[in-house]
Amino acid sequence: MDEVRIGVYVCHCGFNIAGVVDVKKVAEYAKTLPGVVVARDYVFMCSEPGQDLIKEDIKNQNLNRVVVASCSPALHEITFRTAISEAGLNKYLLEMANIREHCSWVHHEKEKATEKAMEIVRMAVAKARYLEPLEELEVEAKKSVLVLGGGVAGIRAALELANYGFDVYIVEKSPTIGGKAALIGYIDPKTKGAEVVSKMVEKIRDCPKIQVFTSAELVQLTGSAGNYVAKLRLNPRFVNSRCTRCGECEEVCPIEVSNEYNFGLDKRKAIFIPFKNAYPPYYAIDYRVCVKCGECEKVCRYKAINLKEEAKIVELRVGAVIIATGYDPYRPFKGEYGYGLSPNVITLFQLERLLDPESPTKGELIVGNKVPKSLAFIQCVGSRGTTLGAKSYCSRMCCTTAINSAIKIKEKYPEMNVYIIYKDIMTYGSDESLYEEAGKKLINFIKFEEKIPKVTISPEGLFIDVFEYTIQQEIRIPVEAIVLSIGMLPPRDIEELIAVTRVSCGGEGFVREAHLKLAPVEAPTKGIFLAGCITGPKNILESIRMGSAAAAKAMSLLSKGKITIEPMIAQVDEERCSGCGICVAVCPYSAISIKSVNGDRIAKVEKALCMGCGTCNASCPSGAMQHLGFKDVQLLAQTVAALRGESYG
Amino acid sequence: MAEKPKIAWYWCASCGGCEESLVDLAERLLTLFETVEIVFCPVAMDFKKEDVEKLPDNSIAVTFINGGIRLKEHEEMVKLLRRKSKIVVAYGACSAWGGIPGLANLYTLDEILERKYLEVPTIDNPKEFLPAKKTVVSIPEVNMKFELELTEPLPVLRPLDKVVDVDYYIPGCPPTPDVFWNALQTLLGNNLPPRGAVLGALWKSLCDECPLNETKPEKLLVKEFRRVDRTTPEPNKCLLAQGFICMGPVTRGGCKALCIKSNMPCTGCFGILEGVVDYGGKAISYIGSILDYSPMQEEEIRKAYDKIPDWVGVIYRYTLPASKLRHKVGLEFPKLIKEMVEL
Amino acid sequence: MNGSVLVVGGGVAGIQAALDLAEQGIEVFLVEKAPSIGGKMAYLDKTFPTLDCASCILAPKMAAVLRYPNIKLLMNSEVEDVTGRAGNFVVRVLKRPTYVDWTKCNGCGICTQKCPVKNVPDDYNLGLSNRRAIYIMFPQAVPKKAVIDARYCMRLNPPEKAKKEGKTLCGVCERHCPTKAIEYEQKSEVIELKVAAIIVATGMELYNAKNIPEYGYGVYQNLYTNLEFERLVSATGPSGGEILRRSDGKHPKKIAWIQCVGSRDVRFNHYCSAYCCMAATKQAILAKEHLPEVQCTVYYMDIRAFGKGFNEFLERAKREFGVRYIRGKVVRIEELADTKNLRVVYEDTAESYLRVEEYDMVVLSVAITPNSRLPLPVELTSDGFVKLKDPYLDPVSTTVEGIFVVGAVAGAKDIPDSVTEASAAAARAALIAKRSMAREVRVLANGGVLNG
Amino acid sequence: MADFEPKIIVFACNWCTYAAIDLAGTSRLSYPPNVRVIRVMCSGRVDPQFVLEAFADGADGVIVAGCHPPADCHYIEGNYKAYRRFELLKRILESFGIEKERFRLEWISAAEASKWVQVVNEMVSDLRRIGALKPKLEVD
Repeated sequence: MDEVRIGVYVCHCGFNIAGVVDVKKVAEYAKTLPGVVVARDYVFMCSEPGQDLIKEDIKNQNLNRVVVASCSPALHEITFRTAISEAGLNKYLLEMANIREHCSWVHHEKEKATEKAMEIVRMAVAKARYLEPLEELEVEAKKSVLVLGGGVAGIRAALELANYGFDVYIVEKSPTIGGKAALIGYIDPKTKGAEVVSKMVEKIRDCPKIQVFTSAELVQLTGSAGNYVAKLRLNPRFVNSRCTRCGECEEVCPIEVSNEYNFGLDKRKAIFIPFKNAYPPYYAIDYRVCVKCGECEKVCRYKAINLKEEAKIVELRVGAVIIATGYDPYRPFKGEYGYGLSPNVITLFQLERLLDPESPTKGELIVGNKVPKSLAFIQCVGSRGTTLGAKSYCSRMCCTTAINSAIKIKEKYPEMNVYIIYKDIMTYGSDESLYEEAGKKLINFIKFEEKIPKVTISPEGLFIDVFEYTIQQEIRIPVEAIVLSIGMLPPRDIEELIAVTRVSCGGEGFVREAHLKLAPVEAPTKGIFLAGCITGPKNILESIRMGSAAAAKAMSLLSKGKITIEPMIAQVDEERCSGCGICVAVCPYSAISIKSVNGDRIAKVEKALCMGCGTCNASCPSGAMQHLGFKDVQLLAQTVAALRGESYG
Repeated sequence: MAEKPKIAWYWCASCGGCEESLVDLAERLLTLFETVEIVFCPVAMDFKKEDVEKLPDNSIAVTFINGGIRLKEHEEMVKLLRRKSKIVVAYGACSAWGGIPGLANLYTLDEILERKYLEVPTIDNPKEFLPAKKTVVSIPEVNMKFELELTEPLPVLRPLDKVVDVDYYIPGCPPTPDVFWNALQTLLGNNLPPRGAVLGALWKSLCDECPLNETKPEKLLVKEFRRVDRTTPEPNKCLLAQGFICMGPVTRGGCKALCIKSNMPCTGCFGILEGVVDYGGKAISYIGSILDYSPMQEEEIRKAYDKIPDWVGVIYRYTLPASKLRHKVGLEFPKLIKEMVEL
Repeated sequence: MNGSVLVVGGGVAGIQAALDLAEQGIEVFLVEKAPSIGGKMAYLDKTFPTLDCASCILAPKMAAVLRYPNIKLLMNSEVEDVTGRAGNFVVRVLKRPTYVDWTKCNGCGICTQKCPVKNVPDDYNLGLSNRRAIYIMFPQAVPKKAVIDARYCMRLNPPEKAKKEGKTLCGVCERHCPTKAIEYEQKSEVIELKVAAIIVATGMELYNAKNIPEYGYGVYQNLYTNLEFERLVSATGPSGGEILRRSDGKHPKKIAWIQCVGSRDVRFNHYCSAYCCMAATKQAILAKEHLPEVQCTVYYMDIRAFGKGFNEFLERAKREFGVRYIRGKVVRIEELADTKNLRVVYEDTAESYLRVEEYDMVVLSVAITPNSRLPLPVELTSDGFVKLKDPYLDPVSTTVEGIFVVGAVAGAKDIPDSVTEASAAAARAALIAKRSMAREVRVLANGGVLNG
Repeated sequence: MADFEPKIIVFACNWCTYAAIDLAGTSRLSYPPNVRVIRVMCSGRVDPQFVLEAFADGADGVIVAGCHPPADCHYIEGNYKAYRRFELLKRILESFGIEKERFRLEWISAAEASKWVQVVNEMVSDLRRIGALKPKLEVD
């Protein structure tokens, strides 16, 4: 490295500094420090003339380091970096000495404050001597995005991105997109879930920029923000687009299984169409249950079926990934509030199917075998730590959904006695209007607290014993049907998701966002975004909004076609690194991995992922990992300079 | 024939293990004796200080000094040998960084003497004598008096290079015969490495040559620390990953991972790497890093650390006198050492 | 620059929108009626459910706003009217005088110490403390510039007597200003902007608790709104984080929070304000942290712990901090003449009759009301929130194409939801902006705009 | 020894504590000038070696300060790592005879200027009480 030539610039900041600190003395002292060739003081360094002073010195005195002793770097680091780069000096060769916030504004004894200011400058100079020029790097960024999950959040995100001119790949593991929203009878008094979804799906169908992979899974994700490589496994559907949905295959199919798209209310064949507006709009064979008897292949007149089809692996290159794989409904255990013991105890999701005109009952609310005269919702099933094995969180949508359905039921069957047995009614925001409406519709609300309701199934019928909190009395309600308002669980396959995408999850089991408050749609890993219930329970509206937001974030990350990388990040000295792997575990961004460089294990920093916290540097046992801009030698020099006159090393 | 290069060998505060390593050269010793002339080696041959003083300055080709500097005598001898030698080599961990005797730097000399001569259960010292500068033993029967002059101990132990300039270092406790032999070849050869180099060792840390490095999990995190004296490590699995405190990551390689190969964690005898300013500090840093708890779990963290009774002993086993702090703060010069005692 | 975007409101939602737009190189005009951005979040001490400090997470974002040369701040300003359509709106912004040339002011704050007018209620601390007539809104204000409050300034608004005699008074700040930035004669100006799209992020205000006669807010000394309490516990607050009673400056021993004040009440607002249950829970915990001995009670109808980590937070408040939750509607509050303690009369639904309990401090969890009375052609809902075109298919669009809405002005919501929408809206606006070409506008650093 | 002026080295994280120290300045709080602040991006960057270096060079006290756990840390959990390391360092310093008053790990959020001032005041008075760190024995 060529000879160090430091310029020190002491700011008066009007009287803010000069009023307490003897700035002349500080500047004079700075001249005596090793490496310093010029030191000046000026009334406002941040002003134009102040900056020009520095620029001229850089040119005339060919300085290669600059120390500005003024205010906090939070205020003017950028200002002075720009200034010195305008004078042709690398902008990272600047060090700020904070003698205002840290000195003149908090100390009043002139001597002591001046002495401290001198030492603060000494520290800055000491660090400056070890500063190095750094370059911002740019990596190419693909203007394409992988969307995991074809529910409303994923679809919304895809539509937005396509709208911005990005190529989008939707990866859905079931044979149709649409997600659970498509199965919700009414998401608000006026709107059918199926309608909303099919409107969205139409848009997808007409959009050339969106490619949909159903029955597909992400099996591997490598690379980093801007340049991810995603490996997908496309499980066989066995049915191709020649299918006209004539339905003959379904008739001959010998295999019958419970229909997950009606939450087990009825059965479906091994070859089936998930629901009316399913997309892609043709049959699919459930490869997990099909016995390949070949009946369907025989009857199909359109040669749409090929049982020899096999799983394919495809590789996609994308700039970012949006995770929107949603949630699973809570699974009540047999006997929980009588679930599984009586056909008259159903879940909220099953009820939603019943209320859907497309349902097996054509929208008739038939529970067991008839329309019940009385029906009770039990809230918080599997949520808010209510029952054994229940999750600690509130599932956010059940109250509104239950009340909304209750209202629908009352509209259709005004005579029916409807009860809602709850802990707290969570109709937050404007959903409160539904709560009011429910009151008007004479729906009975019954509150319980610690003591949970008890369901009795007897020849006389169903009974719910509940301690009514507001009247502090045990009451027994005879009902003909019970709806369990089940909550949300993290999706079953979340472990695989974590393994493949390197996201992490919080205590409640949902994926953790970069910042709960200010970065709710970003994962800690750069280039990975989150939408919908994968980060925790949401209602359909919120999921859709998150979809838009995640898309927006992905867009602004990739829109320039390249990503600039802050240079103050970690760097490995391969000569020193022994590949011990300590740093890999401490990196919060999974930016470090162990690579084999001609037979040697070496830590490698994925520059695009590193956020520059430096914790790997601190933990590196051999000093091979260094945090550029905050290297060991720089900070040690600063430490020593704070305590002794003579310089470090 | 040309005169054989002169070699000197001296021990300070050390256990003799370093001399062992000399013996461990086995038949290679014969070759050694053919090629060099040993002019000083108190442990093996009878030489006196005068013999060294007689030698002209810089006449010794290489002097190997093992052990840290704990006594006045050590100080005088190494200064003398420095004057007489072209090359001075700090041989072994003690000489290079203080070694195990260096752990005594956490106690005042008085504490050490009391412990050694009064407290230790195996000591039989009814009159509670402590060593003094001069000890007079009188035997009335034959009315004779013997005087014994003991060299004065120094208040702290120092590595060799804190006392005289050191040209090269040979690491290990003790250095393995191979390491020593290779170092010897280099030293007697004609292209010498830059001054201050560590001979016969790697530039990287032990993990680099450790056969278990491959077996590390992707994220090296542990919930508890374990001790080899309590549980036997699973073979063929990174010991650190099992929770055993292995100093490998922070210790210079070159020993061919001998301890690891016998399923024992590295204790750090090959010493400090180039990029490290305080061996123990770095050790704290990576050991703390792999302990997998949040600050909310103070209890768990405390418990985990309590598992290891003597942390200083573990992380500074060979390097305490070469650490930033070097010794317990506020140590005082000894008071218990008297000018004279009569037995 | 192809087209610019107007963001109305500099709260966390507006800031997020502006940053996202700027990140894509789009010119943004950020109009804020206060002298600093930050919005309501800047008033908060900590945020639920993580209890991380509001300014720690907000300040970096505020600072970031200054780092983008393409974000033009129009502070102390309000939108007067909007004409035109998506792609080319014409917006007239009224910029009120600050009486300080912000190109010169470097926020040193000397004037705010020298100004002789010391008894101006500090709006940042909601009048719980005083400031000078010339002031910087709060320590982390962005931009950090001084403003003269003309109502109180002796020079700008001299006493009648001086007016008659035509004397000019004071001028202290002018004399002490090291950069000669004071401009007593500054006038308000109207700035015309041409923008491609508009994002409405005007957020909310607290409902005026004075409208609720039975609680006696504004009359009783030790009765606070939850935002006032927020300032009270805040390290940057009037008492540096000390919780002291207005009446006697003593630490309270018993504090009550009253929920749904002005919300879920047919007389005032039907809707639920969504934030207050967790805010009260948080404040009760903070109170406990500041005064371990204090007793905290929350009166509620339903506890709405619906967000991520909310219910866990609620349970923590109950278990760890022993906060007491009583389900019951408070019918009235009475002040005791001697102690100035407050007697809370409530209907204990559990026992279902009236009960009375005495507290030495009471906090009202006040409803929010949207800042939606805007000179914008957008439709509102019956509750007065800005109406969405189609919440399902077009989440952040208003009924007017090219005008988007985010944050609490479109419905009561918490910080993450507001931030989420902001990003979504920013992207939409960006699209329009990029597609259309708007006239270049040259702007001075202080936000004053010259056309041409 | 009232006139003894202890020297305290502070390693402050950029996002919380450094901001708090700035805030102390902007709000014109006042505290003794015995502290020297070294800015790092995250308390997780602070290497125990730095602390040992500081004591070896004659610092009378050292403060490592960062964001409140669990959620404040700008880098998710840098403060966790700091905590784990310095809990161990404390034990080591103890064995070296360095009084516990001389080393503090503090969580100070960007808003807690007053906490910063309080921490500095406490430490300065503690150190005045126990006096300067004993210098190394220079044997020769």
